[in-house]
Amino acid sequence: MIITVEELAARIPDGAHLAIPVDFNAFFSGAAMEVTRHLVRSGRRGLRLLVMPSNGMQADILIGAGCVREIECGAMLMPELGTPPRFAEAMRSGRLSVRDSTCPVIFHGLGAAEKGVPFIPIAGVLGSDVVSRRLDWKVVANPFDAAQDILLVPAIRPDIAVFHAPLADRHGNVWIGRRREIALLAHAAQQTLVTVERIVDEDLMNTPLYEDGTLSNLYVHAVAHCPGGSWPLDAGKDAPGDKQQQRAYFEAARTASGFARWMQDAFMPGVPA
Amino acid sequence: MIITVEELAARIPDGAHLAIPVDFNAFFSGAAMEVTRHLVRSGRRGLRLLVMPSNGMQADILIGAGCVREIECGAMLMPELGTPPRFAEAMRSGRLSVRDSTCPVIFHGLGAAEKGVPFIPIAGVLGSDVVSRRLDWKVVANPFDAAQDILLVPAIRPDIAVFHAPLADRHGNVWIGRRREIALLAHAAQQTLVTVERIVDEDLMNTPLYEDGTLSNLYVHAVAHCPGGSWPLDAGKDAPGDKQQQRAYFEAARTASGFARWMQDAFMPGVPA
Amino acid sequence: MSARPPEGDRAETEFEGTPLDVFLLPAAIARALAGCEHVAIGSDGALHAAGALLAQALHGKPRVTILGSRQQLFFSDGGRELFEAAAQGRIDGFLLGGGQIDGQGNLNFMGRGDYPALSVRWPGNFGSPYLYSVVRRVVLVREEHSPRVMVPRVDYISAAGTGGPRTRRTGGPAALVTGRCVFRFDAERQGFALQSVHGGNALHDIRRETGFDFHCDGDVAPQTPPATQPERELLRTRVADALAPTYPGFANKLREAP
Amino acid sequence: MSARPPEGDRAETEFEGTPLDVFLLPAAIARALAGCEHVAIGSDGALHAAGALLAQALHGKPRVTILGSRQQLFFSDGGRELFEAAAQGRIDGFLLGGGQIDGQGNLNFMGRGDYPALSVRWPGNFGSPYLYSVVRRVVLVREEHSPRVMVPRVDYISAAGTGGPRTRRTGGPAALVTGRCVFRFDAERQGFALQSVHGGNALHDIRRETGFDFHCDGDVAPQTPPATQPERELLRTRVADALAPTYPGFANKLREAP
Repeated sequence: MIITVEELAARIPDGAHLAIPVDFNAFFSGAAMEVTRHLVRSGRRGLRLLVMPSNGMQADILIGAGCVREIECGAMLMPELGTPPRFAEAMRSGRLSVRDSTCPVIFHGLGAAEKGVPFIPIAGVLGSDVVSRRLDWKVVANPFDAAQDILLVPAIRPDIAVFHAPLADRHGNVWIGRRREIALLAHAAQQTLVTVERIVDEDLMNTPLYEDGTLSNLYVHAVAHCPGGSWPLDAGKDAPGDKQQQRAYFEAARTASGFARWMQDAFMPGVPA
Repeated sequence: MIITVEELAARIPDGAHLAIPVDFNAFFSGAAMEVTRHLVRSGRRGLRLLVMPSNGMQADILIGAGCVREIECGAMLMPELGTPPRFAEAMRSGRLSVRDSTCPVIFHGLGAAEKGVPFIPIAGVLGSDVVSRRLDWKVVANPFDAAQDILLVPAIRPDIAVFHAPLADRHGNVWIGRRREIALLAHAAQQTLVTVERIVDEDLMNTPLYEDGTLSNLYVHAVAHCPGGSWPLDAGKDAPGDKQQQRAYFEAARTASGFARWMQDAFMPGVPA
Repeated sequence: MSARPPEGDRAETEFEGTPLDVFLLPAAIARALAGCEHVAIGSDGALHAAGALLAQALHGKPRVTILGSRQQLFFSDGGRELFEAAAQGRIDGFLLGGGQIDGQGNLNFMGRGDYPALSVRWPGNFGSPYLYSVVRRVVLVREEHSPRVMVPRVDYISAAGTGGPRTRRTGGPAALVTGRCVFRFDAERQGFALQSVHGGNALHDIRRETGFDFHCDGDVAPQTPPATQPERELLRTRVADALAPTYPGFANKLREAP
Repeated sequence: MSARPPEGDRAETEFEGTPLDVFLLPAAIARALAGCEHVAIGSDGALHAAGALLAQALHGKPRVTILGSRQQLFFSDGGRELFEAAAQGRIDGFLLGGGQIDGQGNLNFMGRGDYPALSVRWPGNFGSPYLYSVVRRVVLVREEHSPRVMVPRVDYISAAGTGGPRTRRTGGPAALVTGRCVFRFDAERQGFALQSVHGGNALHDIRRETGFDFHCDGDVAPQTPPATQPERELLRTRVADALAPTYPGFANKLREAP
């Protein structure tokens, strides 16, 4: 259950349908950046990325490094900065297939997988061009009120979910606190891989109060101990993000060469380009 | 926000669609028995009871006292004892309309209300007589795979949910710990009324760890301080249930006169029959 | 999900079969759960839990989740998580009973008579219509093996044994363990086949006490193997210890059995 | 849900309108949110938050939930709870912008050009297609009021202003607050009507800078009332204090404004 981060990254094969949570949050970013680094370093290719429900820097690095074939997203944004530059460039050049969605559809699609049903209805959204562009969604007459149309969206069942959390125990139970949408992601995915700041000896599922915010190891396939594993994004209050490097990345990644330089100098120093 | 239990019970009118959680659980029963007592005492009538997803003694007392017109349930059981006697008798005599369901359909129906959609699909269940008996459910061809049928069940949106919890704060935030299905109930219901063992001064939504198991006051309309409010059922480790009275009830309630006697002697002493 | 027999039956008469070795049914259940990764136990399912925990003690799996037990509860998301995890395929073993069981594997938890005008009302469906459809291997356990339980056709189908061509099912019955014998469920024949009889029962006893037709290879049924010495030892010790917090009565019964 | 203008626009040119009193837009937003019980603010929505918090300071409501702020976050169930609470009717006020806005109230958060071959890509839809349909009163806020933002027809409809006869909607646009004026949305006409112009703008300025048709009563539009003295005081003190943990820059701008 407890493995190294190298072993953990090796469990994500080329072409995997890989899900990651939004990497900007009031509690902790959730971004498994150390895994991202290993995926880039080992030249992972053809990933189909699902971001729940949006993402910024983490997805942009994977796209910039050529690991990603397709992305499904509610939006892509680096907060306070703008559209992630490698994403925008890859979309423009046609190298990246973008399945634009909307945030609640991603939550609902994962919710359908969580319930083991092939689709789920969702309120609203009708009239948006996202509906006419997504041929895998269906507008039907509401079976309970034929006068009304309703949007049905298919279940989203990623091969693998990966995220970084503050805390796990040796049994693989992972404390996620109030970021309960990460539990949704783990419920919907076939496999869940987690890096954590800290591993404790107590059984988190039987520790008062901690147990309330803990994802059971029923859903967790491997945990790696990886302090600082979200850098330059944050891993909660005790591991604040590096805003300066986020901004430096945003500026550098406007060009391919700037991206390559930032990756070598800041993200993977010592690794030959 | 903080009111008396009398005021709280008075907010449940005759004929209300009233939802209660299962009254038997490893963490705490959740049964607002003091509210039950007030409803009986003030002669509430015509309640449409939804139990999430099953219930035992609490619903049986309301039925025995004539407060309930209709019940929707996945099952009715007093654990280690058997079918609740007043429920069985009322069903036999035809005084009670019973909408038999199955536990996951009740969770799914509340989940549809939580998502603001009119219906939701559910895995399995087909072939059961519960499907042919429930005319408000629909079996349709799966719009994403026409070769397969799937069951759709309507949203369940109770007027009022009522339960007993260990802890609340003065803002009306309620700690429910790992009983997260109670949050589902509150999300689905129009109004939520809660009695609690203890009220604290801290803001539970901003208290580390407590916040992970806290239902926001966004969903809570009133809280009453009511220590022992689940008796003779339990309110967690600090307020264990009275097994002897549960058994005494089960035996007494096999007859209408036994029920009346138990109510007067044990449940509402001092109240004229 | 309650797994115990409907109380209506207790109120009618107690089942009087051959007194069984207390270790026999747990051992038979453990064998029927072979290969499962994760078995969930409905509340009030001491015998089921004993079988699943014995399998775990013997083979290192399945993982066992006992609903209603704080200690062995792996869920943190309330009651609905059981059902969702089952549909996700994260629970591949479950145990069910039934006030009536018929030869197509249909189960009745609702009551005896013409629903809704039942002559006896049992607790109701619980999650059976759903879990029976989605959990890969459902082992049916019903100690009372008599014509009033094993019926030609259940009065009410709580949970259907098989689905039609338009019904997607990922689960269903695997076996039926009774106080007299073990049936396996033959998915192709859509019915039960006798696998073994417990000591003291012959094939004709089983036929007499069973209201439905079942398949049997030949004229003599093999004997259900008694619990082995290691199985008995594990049931008395590790399994009893694990059961004790939730089912102290049953744990003592195992500890004190000869 | 991010509420800030798409960055693509920043990269093109900065909007050069009449410099506005820093208190004018928060005051106008506060008025547009009148009657709301609970307003949610997308992350990066300092101006929106100032408006909602001013309304709260003045009237005791709405409740204000600022996403991305730990302090004012009422949700405990992860990101999806925002969307579920909105569909439950527990959020009746929201604020949205848009890289393009047209006269039917359609919003474009996706980009400029012929999707998917966009000439400029903005972040994307976020939750706009959904929240615009389910939140009773959505106030649109876009400081840049120019023909390239206020267009005859958006290049891509992220969120539709109105629904058809078969579309159940419980929400939609209520008003559009810009750097030049305030429009209210006229549901019957399915279009905007000019409500007031900010100091320095006349009706013909609005017509020139607006790519879509809008309704106007008469030839002269009333002036947008400036923020009152109590409003200015509240914005400098209570509102700035509440904003400071999440939006320190904007809080200081309010505190230091003349």
